[in-house]
Amino acid sequence: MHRFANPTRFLRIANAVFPWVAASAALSLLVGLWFALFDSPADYQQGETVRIMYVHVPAAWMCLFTYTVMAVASATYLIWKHPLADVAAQAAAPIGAGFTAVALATGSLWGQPMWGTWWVWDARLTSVLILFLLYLGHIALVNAFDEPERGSKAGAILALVGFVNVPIIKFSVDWWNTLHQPASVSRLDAPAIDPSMLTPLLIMALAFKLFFVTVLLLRIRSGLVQRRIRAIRMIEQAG
Amino acid sequence: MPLERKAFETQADSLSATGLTVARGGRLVFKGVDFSIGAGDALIVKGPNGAGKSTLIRTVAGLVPVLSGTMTLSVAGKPVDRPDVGIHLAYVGLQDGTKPTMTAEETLLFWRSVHGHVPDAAIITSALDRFGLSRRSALQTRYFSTGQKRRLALARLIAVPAPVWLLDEPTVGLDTDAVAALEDCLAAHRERGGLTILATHTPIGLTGSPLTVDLADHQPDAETALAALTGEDLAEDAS
Amino acid sequence: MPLERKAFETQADSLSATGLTVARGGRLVFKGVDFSIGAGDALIVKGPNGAGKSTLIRTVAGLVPVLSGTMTLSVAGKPVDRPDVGIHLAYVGLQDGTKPTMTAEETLLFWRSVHGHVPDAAIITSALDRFGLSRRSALQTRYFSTGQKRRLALARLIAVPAPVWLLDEPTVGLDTDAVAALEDCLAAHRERGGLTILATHTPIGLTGSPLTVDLADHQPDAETALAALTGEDLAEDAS
Amino acid sequence: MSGFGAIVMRDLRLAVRQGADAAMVVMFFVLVVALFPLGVGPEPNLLSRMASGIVWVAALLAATLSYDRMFQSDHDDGSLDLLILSPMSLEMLVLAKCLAHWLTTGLPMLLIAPLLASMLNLEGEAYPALLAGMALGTPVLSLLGSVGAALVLGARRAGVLVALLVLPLTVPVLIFGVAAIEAAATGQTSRPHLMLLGAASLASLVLCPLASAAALRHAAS
Amino acid sequence: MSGFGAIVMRDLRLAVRQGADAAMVVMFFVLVVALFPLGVGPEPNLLSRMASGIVWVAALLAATLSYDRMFQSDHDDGSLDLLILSPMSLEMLVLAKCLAHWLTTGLPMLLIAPLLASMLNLEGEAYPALLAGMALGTPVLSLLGSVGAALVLGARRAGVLVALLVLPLTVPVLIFGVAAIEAAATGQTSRPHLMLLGAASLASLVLCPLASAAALRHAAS
Ligand code: HEM
Ligand SMILES: Nc1ncnc2c1ncn2[C@@H]1O[C@H](COP(=O)(O)OP(=O)(O)OP(=O)(O)O)[C@@H](O)[C@H]1O
Ligand SMILES: Nc1ncnc2c1ncn2[C@@H]1O[C@H](COP(=O)(O)OP(=O)(O)OP(=O)(O)O)[C@@H](O)[C@H]1O
Ligand SMILES: [Mg+2]
Ligand SMILES: [Mg+2]
Repeated sequence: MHRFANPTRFLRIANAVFPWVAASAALSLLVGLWFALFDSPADYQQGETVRIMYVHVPAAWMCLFTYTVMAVASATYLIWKHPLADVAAQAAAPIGAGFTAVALATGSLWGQPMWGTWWVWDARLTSVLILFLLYLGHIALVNAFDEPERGSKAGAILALVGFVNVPIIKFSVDWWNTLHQPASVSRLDAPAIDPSMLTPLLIMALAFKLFFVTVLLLRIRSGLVQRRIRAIRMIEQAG
Repeated sequence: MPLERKAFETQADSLSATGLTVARGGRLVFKGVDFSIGAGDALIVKGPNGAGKSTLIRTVAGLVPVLSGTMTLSVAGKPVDRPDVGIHLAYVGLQDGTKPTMTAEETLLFWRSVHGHVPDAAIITSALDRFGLSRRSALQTRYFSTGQKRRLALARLIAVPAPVWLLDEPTVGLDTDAVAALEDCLAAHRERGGLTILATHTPIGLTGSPLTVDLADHQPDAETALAALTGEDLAEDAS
Repeated sequence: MPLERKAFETQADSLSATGLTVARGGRLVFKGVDFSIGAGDALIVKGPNGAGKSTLIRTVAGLVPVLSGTMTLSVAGKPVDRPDVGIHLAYVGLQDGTKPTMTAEETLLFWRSVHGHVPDAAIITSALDRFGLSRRSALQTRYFSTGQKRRLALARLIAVPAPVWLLDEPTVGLDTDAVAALEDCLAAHRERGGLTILATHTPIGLTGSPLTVDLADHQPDAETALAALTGEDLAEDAS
Repeated sequence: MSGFGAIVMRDLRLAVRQGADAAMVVMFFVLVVALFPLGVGPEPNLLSRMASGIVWVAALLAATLSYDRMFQSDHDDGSLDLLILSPMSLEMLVLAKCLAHWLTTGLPMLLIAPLLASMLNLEGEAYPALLAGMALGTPVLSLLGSVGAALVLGARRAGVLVALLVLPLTVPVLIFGVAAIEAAATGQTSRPHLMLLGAASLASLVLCPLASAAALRHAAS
Repeated sequence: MSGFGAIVMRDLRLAVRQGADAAMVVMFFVLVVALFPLGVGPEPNLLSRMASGIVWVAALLAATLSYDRMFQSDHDDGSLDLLILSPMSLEMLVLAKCLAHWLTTGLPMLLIAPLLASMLNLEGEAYPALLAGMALGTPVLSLLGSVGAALVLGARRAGVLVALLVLPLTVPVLIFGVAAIEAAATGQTSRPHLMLLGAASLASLVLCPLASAAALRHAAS
């Protein structure tokens, strides 16, 4: 796996696969959205608002997934010192923050009709909000240092420490009796949810994953270029 | 704990570096620095402002990571592995490491016990004496002038004996008496077979013929700097 | 505003002090210091560590209150009243007053405008040139070494002209080129009829025969110290 | 550029370059608001009753954390000595500092407050009072903060000390700010409370610079 | 005296000499608690419902304000370089620092908490849970704080940044601590919550020193 950790070699591979990933992301997104918006039944109870699910749930899944990716990359960076892992972790953070923001936004949009309020301070919602702040904190920390090296290392350590929050989010709904999960799982697990609703959801989930990979590749690439630029600028400024 | 006892029984035989290259703030500071000193030797680090003297000394201390090159301190015949190097060093940098509300005496006592030495009033007094601080030993250091703080920092060299001394511009802010005192200490230290690395702009009287590195000869040219700072080498470095 | 214009048109004719006595931290530092310098003169403040050099300079600048004694700066024939003295001074102390995230150029520009001077690129460049920082003018000062920061602090003397210079150990941390540059500046300043008070441990080349005060001769003995610190004198001082 | 403008510009530049201070203060503000519901439980009606109080308390605390940066770093790196020696009057200096501080602290909090209030589902008709209250109140926080920040210069552990000095002084702001919102929420007029806030900010605009300047004069040495 | 003891003793001595840090943190703790009744109004029953939450939130905030002093001053005056070079392991160093921090922060808050709770008239049977919760929870605050403090060394605006990093991580402590009190107040058992707190403090006792030490290793340079 170390072969891929070499930036130049990685760039070659990345450039090769990028178009395909991007294309399939776009395609699956289109298909998924079409299903979600037009070719799936409105919920007998929630009505049209159920369609929010097709964005909310994948986004919510991704915000946890992305943080996991970040933690793994950070560990790789700290243990094997692969610069690429560091670039990857830093590239993932803003994307994860984005997904979390979407989960929060769609969630509260959905909450209005479902729970009659935009926001409840139950364990899941709060822990997701904290996840969001962790993302922002990570971004702030990485950029708060003179030494880029320091920022990377500090960010990596924080990512690992903050990972404890992920299981908390995942199981918050089981640990504390919250407004959130009952509404959801019963709806998902119940036989009531037929393929016509599950398929689009899964397609959307796939689309979000592909989208993530696409953006991640882009950001890693620009991250590597940025380092080169910074090096050049520092040299011509300070000689 | 054994670690703590090790500290003051050792006697280093040699400290050497080859092809030392260091970057700070994403910028290459110096490249390809070689030196090798044995028991009783002193190495004077020269160079204009910004050449990298402080950086070099902090690198030797292990406080700044090396980009490439090797460094070996050998004690009692065998090389010391990186994490333990610090134990054999006494570092006096630009910051004095004094606490405004601690007296001169308390400061030295503290550093002794941190280094696992038995608190020994006699040594403390002699150390303070050596730098003309005995009358101020019970005074909190917030009442010390610049030079008096520097003197206290230097008194640490006597209070906490170590085979290798790393001194970064030790004469800064000292009056002539203090400089003389420092020169005596250096002579005695080298008598005992101690090693010394010393960065300075002002001449310091040293017995024998000290070795010198002039960092002006090790400033990086643009290409090397660029190569060293872009991902590839880092990756190779990690492998 | 008039205040701001005053700053750089003035030409001081004399600065004198009689019976200057100062206490810090409830302790008498020096007593009965007299001096008087005219246009083009330089006063060198001597004394061992802790004699009170920095304190004297900060007292002249009005940053440390006097316990007893008088000080008069006369500009264009008439004495300046205390609060306005600062306007005619350029003080370079032990701290450089540089901000890590501001570039050398921005720093000087800022100090110029604070002193009500028009921002003048030419002067800034020449000031940076004078101290060999021109290649670093666009670099944030967090990337500066100790000596480079000192150089920037000294460059302020050129960028923000003032008739009276107060320099506290200006050569600390400077390499030989920088010291030479400083000596040139001092010569030119005195040519122009500027006044200089300068504390130093290392010899500085000064044209003509500078006056000197040796604070070693002004250390307080126990009883004066006591007398000076008991209420009465303070009261007189206040009256 | 006048000395005043120069200082404001420079402080803003520093704030932006030094890892977006403003953003951090806002994030802290958000965090504090987020902590409460966790502490006191999620019942919406309970929260909406406390919303105004929570938002204002959070604002006070967030501002408190940011005071130390007003003069401390200038004091530590020697800039303050030079500013004191500069031709501009200390009062102007303090005003410039306060303006910069408000722009990087009070203003962003003012902008985000409605969002947080809505998360604590505050009654709709209370928002104007919330905004007006913060617009009038946050300057007081910056101005009083400058006094505290100037007073503790050179003291060790300035961070907590300044908090201790300033928090009690800012309590009236908290009370009137909350009262204004409560009044609006319960359909009464919030004008009197807002008037009082306005008076407070005018008074502090006049008095605080004097106090801070005096404190700064002694801070050197 | 061992290096560990030396560092604890020295930090305590500094805390005492430097204007009684401990006292300041406690006073901040009291102030925050005092702000709330002002913010949300004085109804006793409302307050007693919120008492547990308020006390814990105040504890979190007070602790947050005190984190920066754990390593920052040692970093600024160069002591940290020397400590890193000293023969004692960084993990031990961190533990010593955390112990000193807890003794000057967590312990005093633990001691004063009952008084504050009674001012917010918390139910009588909840006090054991409050004390047990704080005894188990405050060490976690110090330990997590050390990680944040070590991470932000050398960072710009470290003060606010450390708050941002640590507060989210300490939220579980808040939740369990409050839950324990609520349970006791409503006559249920608070053991499970206290168990979770105990688990958290054990986990952080093992993990945090490692994380902090790793952060410190990179903090120099
Ligand atoms: C801002 C408010 C909300 C947030 C932050 C939020 C957060 C989350 C998160 C993090 C997940 C992923 C859970 C996992 O992967 O185990 C999730 C899943 C889900 N959410 Fe939400 N949610 C919110 C509001 C809502 C609302 C109002 C509904 C509908 C009543 C809802 C329905 C669901 C469903 C059905 C799932 C998928 C089922 C599952 O994964 O167990 N959410 N939400
Ligand atoms: N902040 C302070 N508070 C109280 N006393 C002080 C303070 N700073 C210095 N002193 C005392 O005043 C005396 C003079 O200090 P000062 O810094 O002026 O000496 P100096 O001549 O500049 O010494 P150096 O050559 O080391 O710079 C010192 O002996 C010190 O004890
Ligand atoms: N904290 C830092 N971050 C990034 N770059 C730095 C940092 N400190 C120094 N540098 C850069 O490294 C170079 C060497 O700095 P260093 O302090 O080692 O020089 P020096 O030889 O000690 O100079 P001086 O004689 O002024 O002490 C400087 O040119 C500077 O640009
Ligand atoms: Mg140096
Ligand atoms: Mg001095």
